[in-house]
Amino acid sequence: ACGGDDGAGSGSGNDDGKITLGFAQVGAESGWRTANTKSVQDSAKEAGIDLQFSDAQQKQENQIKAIRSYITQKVDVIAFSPVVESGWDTVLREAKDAKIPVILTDRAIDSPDKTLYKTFIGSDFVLEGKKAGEWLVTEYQGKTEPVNIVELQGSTGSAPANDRKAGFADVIKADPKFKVVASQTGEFTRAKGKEVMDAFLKANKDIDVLYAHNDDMGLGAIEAIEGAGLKPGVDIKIITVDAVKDGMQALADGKINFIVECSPLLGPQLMDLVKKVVAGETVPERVVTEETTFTQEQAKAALPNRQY
Amino acid sequence: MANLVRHRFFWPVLTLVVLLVSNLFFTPDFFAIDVRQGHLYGSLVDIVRFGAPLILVSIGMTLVIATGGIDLSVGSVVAICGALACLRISELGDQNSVLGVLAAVGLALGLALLLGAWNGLLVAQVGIQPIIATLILMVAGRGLAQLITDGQIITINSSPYKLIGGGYWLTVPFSILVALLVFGLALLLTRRTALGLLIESVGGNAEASRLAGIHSRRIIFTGYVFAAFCAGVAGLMISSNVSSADGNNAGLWIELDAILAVVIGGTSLAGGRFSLGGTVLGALIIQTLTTTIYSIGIPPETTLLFKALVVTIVCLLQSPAFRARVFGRRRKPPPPPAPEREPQPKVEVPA
Amino acid sequence: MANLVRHRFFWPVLTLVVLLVSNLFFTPDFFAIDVRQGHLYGSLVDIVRFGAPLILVSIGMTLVIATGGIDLSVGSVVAICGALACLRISELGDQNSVLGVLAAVGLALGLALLLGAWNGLLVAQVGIQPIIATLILMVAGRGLAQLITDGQIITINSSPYKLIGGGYWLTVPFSILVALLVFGLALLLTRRTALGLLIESVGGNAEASRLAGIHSRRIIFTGYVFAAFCAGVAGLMISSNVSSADGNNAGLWIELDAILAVVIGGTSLAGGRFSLGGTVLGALIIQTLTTTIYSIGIPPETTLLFKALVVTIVCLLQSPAFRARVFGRRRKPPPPPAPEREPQPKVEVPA
Amino acid sequence: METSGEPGAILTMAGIGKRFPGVRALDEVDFRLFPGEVHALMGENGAGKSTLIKVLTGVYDVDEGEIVLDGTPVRFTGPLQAQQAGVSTVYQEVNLCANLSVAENIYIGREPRRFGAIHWTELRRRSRQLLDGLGLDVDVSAPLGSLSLAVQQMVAIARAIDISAKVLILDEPTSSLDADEVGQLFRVMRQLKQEGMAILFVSHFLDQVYEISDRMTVLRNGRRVGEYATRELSQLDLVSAMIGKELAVLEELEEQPRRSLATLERDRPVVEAAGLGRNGAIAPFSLTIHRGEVVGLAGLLGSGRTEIARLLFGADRADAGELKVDGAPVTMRGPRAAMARDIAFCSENRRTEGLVAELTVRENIILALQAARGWSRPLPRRRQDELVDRYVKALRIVPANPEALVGQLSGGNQQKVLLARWLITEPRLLILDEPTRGIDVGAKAEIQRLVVTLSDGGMAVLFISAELEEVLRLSHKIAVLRDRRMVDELANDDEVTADRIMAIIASGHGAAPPDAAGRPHDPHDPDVVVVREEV
Ligand SMILES: Nc1ncnc2c1ncn2[C@@H]1O[C@H](COP(=O)(O)OP(=O)(O)OP(=O)(O)O)[C@@H](O)[C@H]1O
Ligand SMILES: Nc1ncnc2c1ncn2[C@@H]1O[C@H](COP(=O)(O)OP(=O)(O)OP(=O)(O)O)[C@@H](O)[C@H]1O
Ligand SMILES: [Mg+2]
Ligand SMILES: [Mg+2]
Repeated sequence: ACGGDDGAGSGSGNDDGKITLGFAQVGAESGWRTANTKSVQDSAKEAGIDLQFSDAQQKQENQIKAIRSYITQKVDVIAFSPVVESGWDTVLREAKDAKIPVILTDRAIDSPDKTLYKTFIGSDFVLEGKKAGEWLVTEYQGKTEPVNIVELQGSTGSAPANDRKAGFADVIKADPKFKVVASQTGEFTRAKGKEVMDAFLKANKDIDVLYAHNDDMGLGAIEAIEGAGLKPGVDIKIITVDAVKDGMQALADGKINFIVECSPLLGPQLMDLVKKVVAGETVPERVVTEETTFTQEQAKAALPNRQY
Repeated sequence: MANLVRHRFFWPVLTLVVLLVSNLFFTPDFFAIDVRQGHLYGSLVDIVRFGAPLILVSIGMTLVIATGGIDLSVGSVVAICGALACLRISELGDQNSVLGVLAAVGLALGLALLLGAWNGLLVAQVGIQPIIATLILMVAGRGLAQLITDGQIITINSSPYKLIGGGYWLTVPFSILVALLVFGLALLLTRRTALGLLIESVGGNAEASRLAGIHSRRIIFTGYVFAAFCAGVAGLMISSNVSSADGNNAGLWIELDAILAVVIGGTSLAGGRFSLGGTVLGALIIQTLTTTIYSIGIPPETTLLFKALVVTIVCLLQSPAFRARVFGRRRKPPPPPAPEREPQPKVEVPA
Repeated sequence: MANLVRHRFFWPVLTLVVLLVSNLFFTPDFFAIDVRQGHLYGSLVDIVRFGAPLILVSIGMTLVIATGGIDLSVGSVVAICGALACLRISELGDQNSVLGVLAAVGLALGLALLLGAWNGLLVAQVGIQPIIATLILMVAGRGLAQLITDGQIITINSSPYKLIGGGYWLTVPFSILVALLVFGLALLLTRRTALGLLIESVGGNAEASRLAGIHSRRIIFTGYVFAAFCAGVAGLMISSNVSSADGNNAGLWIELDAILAVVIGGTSLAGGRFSLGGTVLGALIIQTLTTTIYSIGIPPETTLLFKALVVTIVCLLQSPAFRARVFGRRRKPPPPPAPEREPQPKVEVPA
Repeated sequence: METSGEPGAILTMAGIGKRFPGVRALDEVDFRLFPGEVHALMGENGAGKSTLIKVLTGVYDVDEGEIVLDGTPVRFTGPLQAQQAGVSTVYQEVNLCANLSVAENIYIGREPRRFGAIHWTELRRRSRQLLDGLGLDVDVSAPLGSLSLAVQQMVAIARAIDISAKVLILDEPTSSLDADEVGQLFRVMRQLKQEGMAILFVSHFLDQVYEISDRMTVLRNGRRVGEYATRELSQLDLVSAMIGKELAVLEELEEQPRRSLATLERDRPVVEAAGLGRNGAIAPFSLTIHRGEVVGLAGLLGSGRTEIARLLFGADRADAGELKVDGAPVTMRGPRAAMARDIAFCSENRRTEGLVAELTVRENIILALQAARGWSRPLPRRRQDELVDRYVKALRIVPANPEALVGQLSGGNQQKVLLARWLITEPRLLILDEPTRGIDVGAKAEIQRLVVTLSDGGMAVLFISAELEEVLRLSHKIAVLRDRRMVDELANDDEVTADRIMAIIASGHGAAPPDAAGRPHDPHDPDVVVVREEV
């Protein structure tokens, strides 16, 4: 069933022995995504893999089109970061029929047919939410007074937003003292994060914790908190996800308390997988990107060689 | 020859041809069409197939624009219809039941008509300006679609439904057939009956049309209903093609592409004369452009710039003022917003 | 009393008041304004502060719409200007150097003027229809902004720059002062000079204005340049407020909000008469609506529906036809898009 | 009055009232129309004639009163309903779709069909036939917007006539027609009358009214003054009924001395056109206009009078010849260039090329003056009010409210506003293209007097009017046009009569006028023929 050899040997237009990888990126909607793109591009170069790259501008349609064009071009491997979770069956079956292996990156798809793709490499957003919740539970261990939490969600309906919310809620629901008093979308942007947080601060007198689905919203919220005359990280504890450089800086400065990493740098891991797939080796069904969490001390240590 | 150049489709067709041919340098078998597994197969087929939803939406948009309006809500209608159909199908005991799928499709299209009627009501009866009236549904519709899908993506697995956007009928992609059908229907309705004339009259001068005894309101209303219907069909097609409904992203920005297609096709946004054929041509140009961007591998940072560049060129070529300055002195009546210095539009008639 | 009701600002003001008061139920000290750390502080202040960029963009949009055009590219201009300014500041040796910041701001605003001139050129000289002409920059501009920021979010740390969008001057948020300044400037330019009259005349009847000796093209051109300038200032404000530039998301959808603000404020999209005061009112309504959604805790899935609902109500109240039917028999001539006679009870509503 | 209306009348309107905000446009108006009669509706500008017609045909709601058509009380909700009930109307302002063809405009809403589809050839054939019947020879598939206002008016009339109705309403159908077309129209009207149609006719041309109408109803300030048999009412009585006082307007007009070149001191020319022309619009012509001189342009519909005006004003650009202002050659780059040289142009189509409907009377009046000053030097409000007040009074603009929206004024009053706009710029050359279109007798005399006063004060005037009498009365010099070429130029003296001008137009040549260089100019000289027409 491994089409690697077939694809590379007979079909491909480039017979120079170089592996061709078609990568269909979601878009360039955030700095995180750009780092992800860079990582893929750089490590492809390093690994000597010929990369065909496309940008779907956040549209599934576009991504499907891009994948189809890779099928037409007969690339050796297709990798993509699905815009949404579902609706991929047809195009993936086409790839399968053309004997081109597919690797999912960063976001999973929701299909009963696991044979449509070779493997999935990426973060586990539910796990990220859980990690955030777990830190909170530990932080407030032994305390009894209620903890008022406000949540800045990602773009409504997006997978990271859905999962990070669910994972977090799952962990904190065990203890009734945790109360999410307000939850609103900040659309993953700093400007919205600030605006929404400002409104939260006016509407809720007593906020103890802010949980933001990404660093950018958290950074925006910090500005709002400072504007209200409060100390971020002290008066209001802040948990965010991502660990981009700006976020890490804020963490190191004590303005954020905890960051769950969601690493975009899966390029090297991806290239490994690509080579293995082409060589016909078996690969695990699920590869989780190497990710960690950061406390303020860890951030100080990690900051100097942070790449993104 | 000069006649050819002056034909209103000359520049759009030229653009399309240039785009297609430029693909040939990157994909040598770009023009190849063959039959695989009983299906027509090839890049050209793909362009029409993927372009079908845009073609549909643009056809509806053309009629609305011809009445002097505009419909920003088509993207939301696309999302809503896809979402509703998928929801109903996902609730079916047997997702492959043809009757069940038909019922879901009927329901979704019925909702589309209703949404169109809402737009038509706001514009024609209440008198809210078209951009604003349809902006309301554009915003609310996204919310509605999200409510229907519950913020999730609904995935289905229904082969009858699959047919609409991803299936084949007599080797031809079904979506192409649907687009052709709607196009034919629109042509028939507007050119074989008086509807087209009435629309052009209302769009050209609503007040005069009313004084001439035309039910301007009814015509305008019909335009919006038809546009929503087209968008509904497009929504089914898009969701069927990916077997899922995404309330957030389905049909996003399609209104702008459709408006662009209409204008590239030579219909004025001021209303009045319209050309359905031109619109289809415009939609194909936009679709070919997208495909071209993928196949010649424009780097993502510059995709938008490239797209804008091509659109600018097409628009410039369509502009009489620009053509006059660049290609010679033949001039046409000035478009309304740039009135200065243009010669008067006097057509000579033997006096 | 009856006079009050018929004042053109009556319904917008009423909406604003209702929105504000309804906040009171959820946030009892909603109207409280106090001075903390030498800064004005309170929900009302926030509304104006966060609304400042929209107010700016809407003011520019008003003038463009008054000339009979529309500018879809303002969102992109917002993103580009913010990006350029932040890029330049990030390259400064000392980000707190006032001169360096001023230079960056000047450069960004200069670029804004240039972009406005491009729009104006396409519309007034080449004669491309405004929606399309500015759509080009809307698409290309996002690409440009991404190129400038290299797809990243540029973070800066510059207190002089911070002042523009997030700072205070004599206890008042600086952004409010800037918005006031631009508003005052626009008022002065259009109402104390003859510019307003000329704009209204061009928007009302471009050909007649030309024959009356008005440089219609020049007026139209100026409108786009001014709109881009306003958008540029808004872009600086937005990026300064969060000390970073986000080429992708800054100013997204702001053009639609601005158009809405203009219409709520009572300016017709058909061009002609305009009201800057009404526009500011409209922008404040939209911003209050957003704030209200946050503070009364509408769940994110339904915010869009809620927003659309309020906008629909405002638009209905602004519609003379609707008011006539609901509030009594006072009738006005119907607006252009709804050309038929005022609704008689007999007129069938095919819905 | 009983519900069945007046016995024998096809249409009875009783006690009709209509108010607009601030204006009582109709007040207790009664009106009767009988089959087989032409009934003239008379009144000053703003008297309420058009409003009465619009109220009748359902364009406006009636506030009060009763309308009985053919024995049944009616209240139309729109023009369509009126049309279906047998009332066919040509409204005052030409209301057609410029983007559609002539034929489409005539048949829209009632297209000939075959198998459910539009029968295009039939549509064109019938339109051509219909226009032939009105003596109009135009290409029926040409877009209407490309034709002159007069042709558009004829098309509108053709459309109304073709709807075989019981009642035909014509609101100022002749305002921009020439004698020829008016003759054609009257011929058709008489024929329809014979067939028993009732025709309601509105016009400010008293001669026409007396020629065609059987009875007339006079309105004043929205009230009915009376109903008269045309034969029994003298013109003088009619005018005093309309104006409300014994104004000897007509006598005054008769008395006005014929202007003559002899009386003019020809000092220096304001403009000199030598061989000026524009391909496809007007063949090269030469024309000199002196200070204080009134030059009239005579010609039939479409003969190119408007084109000459537009070239002199720079509204269109000339592609041949030379134009001198004050002896210095200039290229007119646009209206502003002309205005900078104190040239003003009052265009014939007030709606599309003149007024800005949603601006007020005051704003419309000061528009050109303000444009000339530039945006940065606004005309002080006090000065605006002063100027506007003066002209509202002088031209008797009704309502005399400078803050009323121009779009809500009656047709004639709109025309006065346009005229006022150019008068306040105090030009040295004033080009008047059909300045008296749709203007009532009183105001017309006023305007004519104004032209005389202005030219006596040294202003040069180029005067274009469909009414030859008016041209003859006012001009020192008359240029005659035919088929878009200037065929003759004559000094106006007692020898010059309407008949003689008509003869020149008919034959196509007269005594050749000297051109700018003083050399006689032969209209048939092939050198000056720049492609006459291309179809
Ligand atoms: N839509 C309107 N809104 C406000 N006032 C109006 C409107 N239409 C007409 N009027 C006013 O009603 C009065 C009668 O106007 P109408 O057009 O009936 O005059 P008319 O007799 O036809 O004059 P003319 O000879 O100039 O055409 C005028 O004072 C006019 O200003
Ligand atoms: N009798 C006619 N037959 C055909 N076309 C005509 C006729 N009269 C006018 N036209 C059209 O109208 C156009 C404009 O005429 P133009 O305005 O130059 O004439 P004019 O002498 O100013 O006439 P008017 O008496 O209407 O002012 C011409 O280009 C011509 O196409
Ligand atoms: Mg009238
Ligand atoms: Mg003329």
